[in-house]
Formats: sequence, structure tokens, C-alpha cells
Amino acid sequence: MNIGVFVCHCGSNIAGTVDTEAVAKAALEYREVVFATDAMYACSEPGQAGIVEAIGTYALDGVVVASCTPRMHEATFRRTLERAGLNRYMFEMANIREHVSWVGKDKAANTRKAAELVHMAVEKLRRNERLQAGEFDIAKRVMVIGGGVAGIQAALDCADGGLEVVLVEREPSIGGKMSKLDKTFPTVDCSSCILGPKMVDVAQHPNITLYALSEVDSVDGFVGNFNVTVRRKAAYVDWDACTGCGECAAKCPSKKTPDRFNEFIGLTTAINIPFPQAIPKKASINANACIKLTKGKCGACAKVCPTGAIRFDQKDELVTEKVGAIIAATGYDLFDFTKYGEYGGGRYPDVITAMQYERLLSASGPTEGHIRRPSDGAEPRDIVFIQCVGSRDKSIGRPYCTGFCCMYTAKQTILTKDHMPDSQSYVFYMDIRSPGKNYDEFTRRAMEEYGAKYIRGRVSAIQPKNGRYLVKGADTLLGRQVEIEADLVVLAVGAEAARGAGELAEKLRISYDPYGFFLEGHPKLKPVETNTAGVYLAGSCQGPKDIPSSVAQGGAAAAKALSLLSKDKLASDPQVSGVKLARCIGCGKCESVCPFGAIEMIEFRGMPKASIIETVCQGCGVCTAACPQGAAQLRHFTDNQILAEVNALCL
Amino acid sequence: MSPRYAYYPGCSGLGSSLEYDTSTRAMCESLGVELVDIPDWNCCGSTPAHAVDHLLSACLAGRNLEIADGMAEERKLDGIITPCPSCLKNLKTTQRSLSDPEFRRKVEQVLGKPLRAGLPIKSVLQVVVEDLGVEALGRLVKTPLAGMRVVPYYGCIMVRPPRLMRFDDPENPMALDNLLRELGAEVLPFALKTDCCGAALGTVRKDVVARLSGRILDAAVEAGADAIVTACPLCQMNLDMRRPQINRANRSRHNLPVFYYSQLAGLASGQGEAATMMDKLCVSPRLLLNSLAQHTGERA
Amino acid sequence: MPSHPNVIDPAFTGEVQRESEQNLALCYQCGNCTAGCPVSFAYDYTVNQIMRLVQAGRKREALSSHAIWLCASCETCTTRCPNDIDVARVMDALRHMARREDMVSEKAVGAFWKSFLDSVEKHGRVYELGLMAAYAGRTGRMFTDVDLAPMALRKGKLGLKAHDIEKIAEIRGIFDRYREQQQ
Amino acid sequence: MSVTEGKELRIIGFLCNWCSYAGADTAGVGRFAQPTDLRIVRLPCTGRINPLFIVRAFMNGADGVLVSGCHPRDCHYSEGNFYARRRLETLKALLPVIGVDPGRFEYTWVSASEGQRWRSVVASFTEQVHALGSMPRFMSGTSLDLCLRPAVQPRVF
Ligand SMILES: Cc1cc2nc3c(=O)[nH]c(=O)nc-3n(C[C@H](O)[C@H](O)[C@H](O)COP(=O)(O)OP(=O)(O)OC[C@H]3O[C@@H](n4cnc5c(N)ncnc54)[C@H](O)[C@@H]3O)c2cc1C
Ligand SMILES: Cc1cc2nc3c(=O)[nH]c(=O)nc-3n(C[C@H](O)[C@H](O)[C@H](O)COP(=O)(O)OP(=O)(O)OC[C@H]3O[C@@H](n4cnc5c(N)ncnc54)[C@H](O)[C@@H]3O)c2cc1C
Ligand code: SF4
Ligand code: SF4
Ligand code: SF4
Ligand code: SF4
Ligand code: SF4
Ligand code: SF4
Ligand code: SF4
Ligand code: SF4
Repeated sequence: MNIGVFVCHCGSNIAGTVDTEAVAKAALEYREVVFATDAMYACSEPGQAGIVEAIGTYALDGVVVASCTPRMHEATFRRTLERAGLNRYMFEMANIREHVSWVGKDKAANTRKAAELVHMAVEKLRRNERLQAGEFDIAKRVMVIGGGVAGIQAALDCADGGLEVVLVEREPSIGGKMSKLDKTFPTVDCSSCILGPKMVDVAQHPNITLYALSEVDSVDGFVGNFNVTVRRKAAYVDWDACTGCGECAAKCPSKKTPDRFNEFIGLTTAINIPFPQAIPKKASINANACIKLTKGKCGACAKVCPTGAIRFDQKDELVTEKVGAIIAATGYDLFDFTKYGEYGGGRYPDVITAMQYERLLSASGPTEGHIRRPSDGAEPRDIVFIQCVGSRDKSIGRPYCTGFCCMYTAKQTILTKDHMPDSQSYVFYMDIRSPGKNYDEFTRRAMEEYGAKYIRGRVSAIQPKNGRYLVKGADTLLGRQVEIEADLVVLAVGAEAARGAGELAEKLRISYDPYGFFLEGHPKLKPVETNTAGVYLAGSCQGPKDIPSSVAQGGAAAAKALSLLSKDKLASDPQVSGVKLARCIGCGKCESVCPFGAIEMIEFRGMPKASIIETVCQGCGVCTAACPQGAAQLRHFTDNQILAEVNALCL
Repeated sequence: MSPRYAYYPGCSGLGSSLEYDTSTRAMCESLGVELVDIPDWNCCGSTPAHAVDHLLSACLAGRNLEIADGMAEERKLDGIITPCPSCLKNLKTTQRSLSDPEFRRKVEQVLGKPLRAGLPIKSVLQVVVEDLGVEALGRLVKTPLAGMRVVPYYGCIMVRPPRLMRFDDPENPMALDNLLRELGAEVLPFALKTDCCGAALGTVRKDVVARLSGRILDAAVEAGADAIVTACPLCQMNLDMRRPQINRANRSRHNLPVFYYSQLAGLASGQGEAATMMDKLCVSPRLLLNSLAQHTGERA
Repeated sequence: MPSHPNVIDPAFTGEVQRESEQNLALCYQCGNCTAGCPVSFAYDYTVNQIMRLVQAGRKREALSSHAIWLCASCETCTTRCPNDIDVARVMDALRHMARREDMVSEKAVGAFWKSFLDSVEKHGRVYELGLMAAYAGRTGRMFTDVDLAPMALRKGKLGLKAHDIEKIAEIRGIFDRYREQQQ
Repeated sequence: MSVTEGKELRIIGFLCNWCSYAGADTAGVGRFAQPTDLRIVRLPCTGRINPLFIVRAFMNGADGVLVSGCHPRDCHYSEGNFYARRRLETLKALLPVIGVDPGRFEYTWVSASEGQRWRSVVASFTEQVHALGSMPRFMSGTSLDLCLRPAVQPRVF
């Protein structure tokens, strides 16, 4: 084999702490290396042209590029090889940037390490095979998990693009956080006026199947062919029959049910439709609050329902959907501020979250848009807003900035002034983060036109005083303490990963960061992809985002799904397992360990043998490690290849 | 087996808070907690020492730890306890600092002795509430403090800093609340439970103490309390003995008595006013105690 | 030490970090410490400004501040700092350094504490009457708390006699060796 | 890094592509400085690891072997790391039998986002191996060597 080695400088990224020339020189000593050089930027147009040219000139039949992580440019260089007429798998990469030049400062040690990594790659390459990709059929359907604004956008774009969409939402209605908001920054238009029509489109779109009050139970399969089992939770109402008339709720005697949709400000009935614009507009029973379901009595709703839709014996139902791609759009949850004992830890009724305040502002909220203190229903005059509650706080494990609370706080001060011209808002902030189109202008307007008083400093404690609240803060610009007596305190609580996000990630086999937000494929270049082919991200599940960014990401994820499923077949990865029949003794070990059921036992000349279903095999290599005979071998990661790397290093 | 602790009374227990020390000892005895005084203990240095130098502070506290540790095995001690939060903080800080070998070496050099500092260190309150449980105290109650409306005042360092003290909630401690409720008192919500009274600044900056302690008195009155209950000698002194100074500075006329919780525990378990040294309080609790007696009399 | 207060002394930041065992770079100047500090109203610099002076290496202003002596060691700042900085310990460290550099601004506080420790050295415990007398002598504040004296005496709250510990020699030894170590 | 100022030792890392290899990349992107001893072999999954790779590495003179994959419930292939764990537990018990200090082998989990964690894993494992010093060479021709060698010879495929 004629091997060529190309050592990349990556400007000074690599060459700064690795002697690339020396590495190329060392490579010439390795077996079968006939050409080695260093190059400025291997991935650039001239860099790739250099590789193509060298392949021709030196009749190379294998190439090693020593540069960045293969997770970044392996695909790039494989295409380069193909352009030069080589098989794309006759290629290996040595990661001398992320694993060498960026983590060590000692140039001599780095150079030695880089040369050894190149040696390992060469030894592996010497055992590479020319692999050919096959093709497999795909399901041209997509599942969107989470029906907030991001998921809604993704579902509509996919459906408009001709894909069948299954939208799974765990609450009784889609809409997510946005459906609870009164008005939205930076234009202060009514949230339900802009979201409502989109929700109706979801309900009416012929390509969209909506499962509300449902969660993903399990996920099998792989890109193009996922099988997702969805648990449709019991609503105790037959939704096919329910017309959403609301008669049931009007008669339900269990009127002290905590109102989730209204953030537990105010009460609702055990059977209810969460809000007037709900999609689907169907009633469901809260089993914990229903007198019939807890004590066996009542049944009033069943008596009044004109369509006889009530089903007290309804059970959860499992449905399985086959889809080719999955978009996760499960959003965020709000930080539980009761961790802050100094803010009352939830003991003070008039210290509320910003989302509760949205409900107070909303005309469809529990106070019909009149701002009232939860404690006594009085109209507040002095309102203190505290920013960064549960964000930017290392002591509680939340060092990140939520990003949208500066903006919504400014919005809420503006709306407060609109509702109550005699009121005065005070905002405690550390920094104002408003980097977006018309955003800074917006926060300035809150101060300049609406007279919100911004005070730079955190609040140390809130203490009740004479029926009001003493807010003890600092004005760090003045270098003074400030104490404000407030009628109402609104906490700009930060966002955290949605409840259950970790479990869902595990089902989807995607990664998540230490806070539980889903991990994108690359922070800059693959913001909506994940490391699992066919699974995409939209909205706040990837990290806190405001509505414009969530919608943009919903659209971007849809575009990714559409482009994936625009083909009729997908190319299969040939890096799959294969069984050498002569060695196989038919013990079945491989079959029993394969996580994907990709192995079947067949009969071959009267003997049991293992056989790999190549379109199902995902290339994990578990069978290879399990096979006592070395008969099952994962292509491109065979025992021979891995041991060759080990030997290159140790011998 | 009844618990047995090395007991560190602290300097104020000999003078300004004799009633705290006395009633604490009585309470422990009735609860079956055996106290072994640390023989020949010395002042732990209090605020001045740690404010002046961590090494000096650790050495002064360390001598006491060393004596207690020395008798731990023979006397089968479960730990070291003290009623005073300030002493507690010094002892615990010292124990924590000694985990640094370099620092420990210095301390041992000054002390001229090796140190173990292995016994757990707690406040008497913590032992009563966490180890014995307030119910144990409740079982001793003969004349509940019915009708007495109190606010519990923990002081700033009984539960703080939380990573050092490891006791109760640093923002809304409930230990005293629960204990007093068990004694039959009506415990009112009190937002200033852990606000600072001015602590050791009493002598040098009366203005500071007048303002901080004044706030606490104002809040207690606003809450509708008949009395404040503390667990700290410094707090009690600022709120009680310095009352005339506070009233003068703030033009206020507060006359709420300020008890130690241990005094009330004694009272409720029938030890009487003399034994609980009610006469030591500067702001007289006379009226309140009379009405309490009347109250319990009526019921009887 | 830099003579002009505007000169930045980076070594000072490091010294405070070492002595307090706190990473000052963690402080993002949120002001929570200031907001909760009960004595802040009497400070010349607020707590976060003290932290800033240290971050900025402004030794003279930090060490000669009144604030560090008025701090009541109440631990409110430490408890609530969002970056888990033990702010009270930084205040402690600054007082230690100020004393070593002879820059104590609040003479009365310094004197009171000195008297307190003298009493400990002499008796092994604090002898309250002796302490007051020594403090009055040191500061000339003869009438400090005399208004309280009658009440305190009546209630037996001012120890009239010193409670010397038995092995007072041990305490003196501690103080002596401590001073030696400080040399 | 004080421990590695002297001579470098041979440390091999077997990392799964999805979590730990990506985590090591994250550490690189974050420029989290690490000792330079470690060389990484990239595998699709820790479930691909045949314990004999590790035995072979030690026999050939590796001073330490680090295996790192996805957190237990976070495997890209659902359960590959579960198989790996079983196999590597057995291996760990076997190492002293073949004369390898178990401190030279470590099996850990690092996810793609845990660059900081990767740095500390590398630093502490390197330190641990340095504390044990370089691996005494297997005497070739000993009975142990003879009986193990055929088992780990690469088979022609
Ligand atoms: C008080 C407040 C005011 C705000 N004001 C504004 C504003 O004025 N302008 C603005 O641009 N932004 C504002 N925001 C931000 C806005 O809420 C978000 O940008 C937006 O809601 C993000 O949408 P999303 O679809 O990503 O997430 P979400 O709205 O959280 O939607 C996620 C959906 O997924 C569902 N879900 C979660 N987990 C699962 C699961 N496992 N299975 C099935 N379904 C699941 C949830 O029930 C929910 O319906 C505000 C936020 C707050 C807190
Ligand atoms: C100093 C600096 C540092 C930065 N560092 C970072 C960083 O570290 N990380 C980060 O995420 N972002 C960084 N950014 C921001 C980053 O540059 C932008 O996010 C990104 O370049 C935007 O890409 P774009 O394609 O939208 O626009 P552009 O990069 O501006 O590309 C627009 C292209 O359109 C061409 N064009 C313009 N008008 C016409 C026309 N009429 N007809 C045809 N072609 C036209 C232009 O020539 C140009 O090639 C940095 C920006 C600056 C200024
Ligand atoms: S191939 Fe990788 S290392 Fe080389 S220039 Fe491109 S990005 Fe940089
Ligand atoms: S009364 Fe019947 S049809 Fe009407 S909303 Fe209720 S369940 Fe639906
Ligand atoms: S049966 Fe349940 S849901 Fe129906 S009306 Fe009665 S309490 Fe309400
Ligand atoms: S967006 Fe503003 S309020 Fe929200 S965490 Fe960031 S800085 Fe704090
Ligand atoms: S590599 Fe083997 S175990 Fe893994 S999926 Fe393929 S056949 Fe199954
Ligand atoms: S484990 Fe190996 S030998 Fe056994 S059936 Fe599978 S391929 Fe054949
Ligand atoms: S609370 Fe902490 S972070 Fe905030 S200013 Fe004070 S020391 Fe700095
Ligand atoms: S410890 Fe000192 S600086 Fe901190 S809050 Fe208390 S008095 Fe203020």
C-alpha cells in the first residue's frame, strides 16, 4: 500500500505547539508511507487540492490526515479521497489539535505525541478495507416531541413540506409557555393573537396527527426507521366524542382544583379545558381532584355531557409510530425559586414568579387582566422586579444566563405602567442583556418612556413589613444600600431543563449538558443537529431561547428533517459487522448481545451460523467483543485494526 | 445510655449571661444530658481574636479542644457543646482550619501540644432539637406557656455560615420555633430571625447597635409579640441590657422582655422563676409572667 | 507599598487571596453582600466596594477603610454570596493585614479588641470590668456605657472579680509563642 | 503538571466516539491543559472493547490503560456500555492475577459536554500511574506470557 501523510498547521492552532514538519518527517519512516508533508490548512480548497494531486503523483492508495478531530472533518476528507478516485474508507485521521496542540504547551512532548498518533493511524490504515455503502428504505414521516412554539413551527414546516407529522405534547393542549404569556417583546403584541392561528393550523393540517396528553414511552430503530411508542394518557374523556362545549366544567362540583395553566394562581375544576384557545379543545379530568375517581361518588359531568364522552374507566393507551426523523422540542421549565430562603422560600404570597405575573396581566387569566395581589386582591402600587433569580448563581449550580429574562422584565414594567399609570416599577439587575434586533431600544424605552427605575445590584432579602414587603437591595453604582417597600415582588426566574429531559434524551440516545439541556452536534456549525443521525433539536430544549430564536430553530430543524427525508432511500453506513462463516461455531452469543436485533441465526450447510442484517446493524461492535471465535468482526474497527494501533504505540 | 458532653460555658456564662448558663445546665439535667465542664477552660477569643488573627484565634480555641479531646475516651464523651453561638463558631472554625496540615503544625507549635480535634462540636440547641427531639422537652412540660406570644430570635451566627454550622435552615431556621411551640407558647412568624443585632459592636459603636437591635424590637412589636426569645448571650445583652440606649437613640419605648429559651424551658417544666433566674433580666418580665400565671391558674 | 492611592498593586490581591483562601476573581460585583450587610450604613466603602478594591489591588484604600473594622462578622454576606465567596473571611483577612501594616482606622474598635485580648492574656478569660477600664484608658472614652453600669451591677452582669484560670501560664505561653511566630 | 515533569509514561485510552471522545474534544476546544502521556484509540462504543486489547497493551509495555465511555444510561447504542462494564469488571479482578497493579487501569464515564471532567480524569489518572512508576516488563518466555500470547494474537480475518 502506498500511504500519504498530510500534517496540518491549522494556522498556528497546531503549528504553534507542534513541530508539524518534524511530524511529517517522522511519518516517512513508518511502514508503507511513501509521501508525507505538512500543509497550512488541509481542509481549505488548496489543502484538499494538494491531497488530490499527491494521490495522483504518488499513486497513493491510502491517506492519513493529521489535523483536527475526525468528528469535524472526517467526512470532508473522505469526499476528497472520492474525488481523487480512492475508496472513501481508505482514510484515517490523527487528532493532533483537540487532543494535542490545544491541551499541551510542551512542544517537544506534543510533537512526539503527534508523531505517535500518526503512527497509530498509519498502522490502522494499512489494514483498512474498501467498503461500499448500501441503501435502505425510509419512513417519510417525522415526529415532533413537544408542542411549544418551537415544536409547532417545526411541525407546520414539515407538514407544509409534504411530510406526515406526529406531534406529541404531554400537556392537554399545545402552546407551551408562549400560550401563557400576555404580550411579547420586543413589539408588545398579544401572544395569543400570534400563536393562536398557528395552533389552529396544527389542528387543521391534514398532514399532522396530534397526540396531546401523551409522552414518548420508548424509541427503537435508527435514522429513517425509528419506532416510537407513545403513551396516550387517560383523559377520562373520549376525545373523539368531546366537542369542547364546556358543560362538564360548568357543573363540576370539585372547584378547588389547583390551576396548572394559570401557574396555580386561582383555581379550576377537576374536569376542564385548560384555556379558551386550547388545541385540542377537549376536556380532561384531573384524576387527583375528581370526586368520582378518588371517592367513587359524583359523576355530574357524565350526566350533563351532551355527547356522553365521559369515560371514568379510560386507561393509558400505547400507540407505535414509525418515523424517519425525530425533532425534540420539549422546551424548558422554570427555576423553583423556593430554594431562595432569603426571598421567603415561597412563604410570602405576594412574592411571585414572572410567569405568574404574566397570568395576572393576561386578559384571559384568573384576574381578567387586572393586576391584583394574590394575598388580598388589592391593586399594587409599588412593584419590585428582581432579575437573575436562579440564573448566574454558582452557589445553586446555575451559573448560566437565561438570556430572555432581562427582556421580559422590561416588557412587564411597560405593561404594568399601561395597566396602572400610577404604579411605580423598580428593577434590580446585574447587567441588562438585550442583544437582538430592537432589543436594547426596548429596554431603554422601559426606563425612558415608562419610568421604570432600574437599580444595579442584587437583592439580599425580602422581609414582610406592615403588610408590604421590605426589599433590601444594593445600588452598586451609587455604593449604597437601597430598601424599597413594595406591594408586590416579581421574580424573574430563570429557565432550566424541562422536567424529564434527561430520561427523554436517554430514550433518544442523544447527549445532554450538565444542566440537562440537549447537546447540539456542534455549538456553531450544527446547532439543530444532534450526534444521533435523524434526531434534531428545536427551541429551548437545547438551551434557553426567546420566541424569535425558538421559531427560527423550529424552522431550521424542519429544514433538516425535510432534507434528510427528501431522498427515497438513505445510504447505509458500511461500517457494520460481518461474520466469517468459516470461523463461526453458531454459539449465538452475538445474537444475544446485539442491542438492535441485527443478528439472526441461519443454517448454512446444516450448521447454525450467525448472519448480520446489514441495514439494521448500527456498528456498535458489541458482537465483535462478544464472539469467542473472532468470527464476528466490525468492519473498520476489526480486532486486527485496533491491535495494530495498540502495537504501534507500545512495541 | 444518656448522652454525655464536654461543656464549654463561655466567658459570658460567668457574668453577663449567668442566667443562660444556669438554666441551660438545669435543662440538660432534666433531659438527662450529662455535662462535663471542660476543666480550666479559657476564653475562646470570641470576635476579637478571629478578627485580629486566625492563628491566635485557633490557638485559644484549640487549647479547649485539646483538653476536651484528652478526656473524651475516659469520660466517654459524645462531643463538645456550648450554649453560645459565638464560641461555637470559633470552636468549629478552628476544627475546620486544623484540617490544613500546614496550619495545624503552626497551631501545635504555639500550643506546644499535638491536637486531635476529633469530637463533634454542637450548640446545646442543636443537641436538644436534633439529637433528643423537641418532644423530649415537651414531655417535661408541666405548665405550658399558653397564651404567651413570642418571636424566636436566633441571631446571625447560630445557623450561619451554613457550610460551617450545618444546622437548620440558614434563612428560615425552625429549631427554636418548634421548641417553643412544644413548650406551649404561640410562636409568631418573624422575618428578622437571623438578622444581626450589632453583635460585638455594642461598646464601640452604640449607634450601630441601636439601629440594628432597634429594628428587631420594632419588628417583634409589629408581629404582635409579648416577648423575644433568644439563644445567644450577645443578642440578649444587646436587646435587653442596652434597651435604654436603644430607646433613647431611636426615641422608642419598647419594653418587651427578652428571654433565653432555656429559661422558658425551665419555667414550663415547673422550675420556677427563681431557679430560672428571671430576676436577672434587665427589662422586667414581671407583667408577662404574672399574666401567664393567671392564665395557667384559670385553666387549672 | 505604592505611595499614591491610584497605583494598582497586583501583589496585594494575591496576598488577600492567600490569607483568606478565597478566589477574588469569582466576585462579579453583584452587590448582594452590600445589600444584606447590617452595618453597611456606617461603612465608608460598601462591602462590594471593598471586594472591588481588593480585586483592583488598591491596598491603601482597602486596608485603611473603616468598613473592615465595623464589620460585625455576622456572615450574612458569606451566606448569600451567589459565588460562594466567604466574604466575612476576606474582611477578617483585611483586618489582620491592616493591623500588621499599622493602618487601623477605627481606633476605638482596634482598642476594644486589644483590651479584650489583653484581658484574656492576663486572666485566661474575659474580665468584664477590667476590660471596660482598660478600654476607657486606651481611648479616653471614660463614659462609655457608664449609663448601663448601675443596672448591670445590680443584675450581677458585670463580673466584679476576675475569674483567672488555674494554668494561666499556659495562656501566657500561647501569647508569647504566637508573638514569636509573628516575628 | 508537576507529576509529569519527568519522563512521560505510556498511557492508552480507549474511548467511545459519542461521549468520551467528544468530551476530550470539548476539553481541547476549551484549551483545558492536560498531561501529555495519554494516546487515544477511538472506538464506536466501549462495548466494542475486548478485554484482551487491554491485556495486550499491558503485555506490550503500556504503563496505564484508561477506558472511558458514555454515562451508564446515556449510551449511543442503548446498552453497549452495559456490556463493557460487565467485561471490564471481570478484567479488573483478573489484573492482579497476571501481575498488573489494578491502579494502572481505570474505567470511567465522561459525556460529550464534560470537558472539565475529562481534564480532571486525565490529570488524576496520569498522576495515579506516575505514582506506580513504569510497568515492569513482562518477561518474555515466562509461562504466563506463553499461555496468554496465543489468546491475544490477532487473528487473520
Ligand atoms: C415570564 C416569561 C415571559 C416571557 N416573555 C417572552 C416574550 O415576551 N417574548 C419572547 O420572545 N419570549 C418570551 N419568553 C420566552 C418564551 O417563553 C420561550 O422563548 C418559548 O416559550 C420557548 O418555546 P419552546 O417551544 O422552546 O418551549 P416551551 O414553550 O417550553 O414548549 C415546550 C413544550 O414541550 C412540552 N413538553 C415538555 N417535555 C415534554 C415531553 N417529555 N414530552 C412531550 N411534550 C413535552 C411542554 O409541555 C411544552 O408544551 C418568556 C418567558 C417567560 C418565563
Ligand atoms: C471581530 C469579530 C469577531 C467575531 N467573532 C465571532 C466568534 O468568535 N464567534 C461567533 O459566533 N461570531 C463571531 N463574530 C460574528 C460573525 O462574524 C457573524 O456571526 C457571521 O460572520 C455572520 O455570518 P453571515 O453569513 O450572516 O454574514 P457575513 O459573514 O457578513 O457574510 C455575508 C456575505 O455576503 C456577501 N454580500 C454582502 N452583500 C452582498 C450582495 N449585495 N451581493 C452578494 N454578496 C453580498 C458578503 O461579501 C459576505 O461574504 C465576530 C464578528 C466580528 C466583527
Ligand atoms: S483540517 Fe482541521 S486542523 Fe486542518 S485547517 Fe482544517 S480545521 Fe484546522
Ligand atoms: S360536556 Fe362533554 S362534550 Fe362538552 S366539553 Fe365536557 S366532555 Fe366535552
Ligand atoms: S365526576 Fe369528577 S370531574 Fe366529573 S363532575 Fe364530578 S368531580 Fe367533576
Ligand atoms: S437575561 Fe438578564 S435577568 Fe436573565 S439571567 Fe441573563 S442577565 Fe439575568
Ligand atoms: S455491530 Fe454487532 S452488536 Fe452492534 S448492531 Fe451491529 S450486529 Fe448488532
Ligand atoms: S458469537 Fe461468533 S461464533 Fe458465536 S454465533 Fe456469533 S459470530 Fe458465530
Ligand atoms: S455577593 Fe459575592 S459576588 Fe456579589 S459583590 Fe459580594 S462578594 Fe461579590
Ligand atoms: S460579615 Fe461583616 S461585611 Fe458581611 S454582612 Fe456581616 S457585617 Fe457585613
